[in-house]
Amino acid sequence: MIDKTVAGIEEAVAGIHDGATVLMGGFGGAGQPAELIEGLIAQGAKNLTIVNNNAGNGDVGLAALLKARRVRKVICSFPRQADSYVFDALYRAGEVELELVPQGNLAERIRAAGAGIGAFFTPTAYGTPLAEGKETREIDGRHYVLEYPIRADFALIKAFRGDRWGNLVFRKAARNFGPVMAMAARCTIAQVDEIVPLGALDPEIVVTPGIFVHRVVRVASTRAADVAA
Amino acid sequence: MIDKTVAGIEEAVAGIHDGATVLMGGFGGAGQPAELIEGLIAQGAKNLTIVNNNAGNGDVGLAALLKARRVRKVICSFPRQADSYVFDALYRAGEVELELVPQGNLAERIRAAGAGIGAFFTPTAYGTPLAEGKETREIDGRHYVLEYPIRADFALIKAFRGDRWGNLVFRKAARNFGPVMAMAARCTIAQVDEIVPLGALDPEIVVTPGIFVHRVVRVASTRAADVAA
Amino acid sequence: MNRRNRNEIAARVARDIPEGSYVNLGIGLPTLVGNHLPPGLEIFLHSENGILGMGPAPASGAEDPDLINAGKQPVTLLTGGCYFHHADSFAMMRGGHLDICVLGAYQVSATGDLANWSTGEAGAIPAVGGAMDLAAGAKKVFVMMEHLTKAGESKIVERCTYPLTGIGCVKRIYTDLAVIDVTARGLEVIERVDGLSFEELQRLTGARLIPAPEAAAA
Amino acid sequence: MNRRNRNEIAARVARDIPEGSYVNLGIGLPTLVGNHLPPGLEIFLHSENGILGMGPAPASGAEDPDLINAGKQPVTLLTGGCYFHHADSFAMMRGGHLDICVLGAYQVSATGDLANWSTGEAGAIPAVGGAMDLAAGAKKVFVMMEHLTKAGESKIVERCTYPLTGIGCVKRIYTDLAVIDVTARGLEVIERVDGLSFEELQRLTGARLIPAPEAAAA
Repeated sequence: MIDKTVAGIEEAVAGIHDGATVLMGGFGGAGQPAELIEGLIAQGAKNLTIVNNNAGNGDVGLAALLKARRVRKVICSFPRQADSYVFDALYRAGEVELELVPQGNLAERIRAAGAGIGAFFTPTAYGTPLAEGKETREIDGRHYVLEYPIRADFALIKAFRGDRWGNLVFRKAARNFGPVMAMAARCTIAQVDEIVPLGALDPEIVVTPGIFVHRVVRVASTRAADVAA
Repeated sequence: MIDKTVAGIEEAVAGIHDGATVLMGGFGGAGQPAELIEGLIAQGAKNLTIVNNNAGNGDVGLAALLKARRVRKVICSFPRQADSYVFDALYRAGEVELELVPQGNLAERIRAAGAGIGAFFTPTAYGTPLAEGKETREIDGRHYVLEYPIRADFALIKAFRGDRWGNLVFRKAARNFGPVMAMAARCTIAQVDEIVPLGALDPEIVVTPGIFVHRVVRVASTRAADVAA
Repeated sequence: MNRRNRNEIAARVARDIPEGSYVNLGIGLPTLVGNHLPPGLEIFLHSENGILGMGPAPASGAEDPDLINAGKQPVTLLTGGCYFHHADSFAMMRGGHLDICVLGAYQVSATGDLANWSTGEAGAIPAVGGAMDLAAGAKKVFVMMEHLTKAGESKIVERCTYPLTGIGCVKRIYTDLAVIDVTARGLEVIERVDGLSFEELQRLTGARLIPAPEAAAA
Repeated sequence: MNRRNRNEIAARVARDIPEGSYVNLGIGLPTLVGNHLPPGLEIFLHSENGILGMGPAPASGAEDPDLINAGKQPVTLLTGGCYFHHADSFAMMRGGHLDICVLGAYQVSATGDLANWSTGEAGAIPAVGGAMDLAAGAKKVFVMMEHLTKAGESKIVERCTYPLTGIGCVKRIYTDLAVIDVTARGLEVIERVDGLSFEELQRLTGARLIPAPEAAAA
């Protein structure tokens, strides 16, 4: 019997090694695997490359990981926010590297890694500073920039429900980067609000098939009572 | 009020012009928009480029369209089948052009058109006759072939249920090419077993959002009683 | 003159959005446009974080942390709306499926170049989000901005001095003073606010303007 | 000698598929492998037309035209299986997510080149399906075939004469006579059927073989 569920956060984040590239789901708070990130902080891996849409908010989650000096490089689309002061200070001090990627290129580069695409020509950022030094090409009268996959060792994502085969469904706009990140990591770790018996997820509505998921851990939801809505 | 549903097949296939590129869903019989294809035959457009996984079976559907000499070119992965005699004869007589595309490249090239990708490097077919004359590149030690999008004027697909905004869900393995084809055509026409009121499709389970669909037509299912299963 | 305030600019943009359009409203000022869409019309709002058919802000107390817009504010979903993942969401944007996007800007050039993500200031931390994807992908890019900076400089310029978001992508500019189309002939003034002459508008604008054939005071 | 029949070859392949593997069985001969997977083990069968967790053929009368495998035969779905579209399905194949695929072949070369989609015959209508995607994408490509053609020629060759499906992709070859690994050292014979000597196997094979360190008669 195949059972990808693990008992707790510690087991879920075991083996994340120093120097690993880690995809981190979420857009703002929605879909952010907060407990897995806390687990990663406790686990101690350092010199990490983190791929996330943002670069941390306040003093929790990715910001706390940054504050603990575990992150060598951040790949993201939108680091600067009202409360991104932890990242801001480290960046200004030259203590963390930033690769700024337009959000659509970020999603597509992650998908490319998952789908076996070696590189692709994207219209986004052509003629802008974010395409500087990159290969460009005109195809059918449009200009494109060549972008490469973002492959990762681990993905930490948050889903709504999961089963022991790793099938996942998400909740509303918390889906965001989860499904593409799950495809792109050698080891995808999903925290879910609820683990359901095999077969409880309608085969028509599974968003992330279990083939993309390696560990599933239940984390009691901190959301309001509408969570099951 | 936006209502993409149309009353019948004739209205659904109206405007498909001579010389159009038409994506046709289906893998074998599953997901094949049989009634739309019949409608296209009756409608009369000719000199078409048809993109489908196969090249017709027996004397119906795509085979009938071929037999009526409406097809200039077929782009597909698997033309040769036990009962593909209509295509076989036309091909041998030099009366239809064939572009043979590995099935994964076919799906990915269609998706690329829908996603605005100008071209992509694929590992499939490297070193084979199907990559002859194509640009290749070694990236991170692997060999890739450059492939271009397949853009279309129309897509004819079959879904299970749809609503007036064009949201679609599919049924089992009849999903196959439908969702990617819907993304890649200027005008996507979906035949559905059932038109449901707006809101009847759970927002979490919509497979093809209405933005990709332009016309929806109900066709009474010819499947067995298990259709609602 | 009768300078338009932010809500009036938003209302003016909303008038140009036909029923059935698929529309992305950028974060910041463009979000206001949502408040001015005629309630009877079905217009499909897209949010880059995976929502189509986005509705207005929820009633206080009914916020759902899993249902936010690109600016991370709580929103709702209309009946008939749906959710999808980020790659699918950006496929909609980059694949040319959105009819209109409305973006803020630091500068727009005479040829429709857009600068809206970075002032290029030394030491500033850059952030781009989905702006470049929208600029590259939407069928029509509308810009909504104040005509002048706080320092009184024109944000419409012959050539952008700020880092670009996209080249030649802007179709129409809505400001507190005018509505201007970017055309092959140049910047055509479609509308001026009451009491503002073409000459005065030209004087306030850092690029050459031309009257549109149908130009008229609003 | 004790030549394996098709079902015995399939059973031998099945023995090499560990529990928890994600597996694609190519159309034709490889489909037989599904009948020999130990019923107690959870092995995930993938079908390129958008199924994971594919189950056996349905009872007669229970066929569903919307639930077919890549060979267009009716199948079932296991509890816990799911459906997805073609681009996602081929992302699984091409992105390296399948542990094993089992393919038939016309020829396999000494360096693991595979030819299984076309005999290159003049006037033949080519068809490739998903074979090249599997060859390029699966972590391990197993080939299952008769050792010799009907004309008695070896299908294992120094260099393929038929059009290639993929280069250097084959990991292990299962035939009616032997199990052979494609390694950096060459073609290592892992198993020979009872009563077949290494020398006799070499005589029947169109490429140089070497005994594997652990080689033994089955």
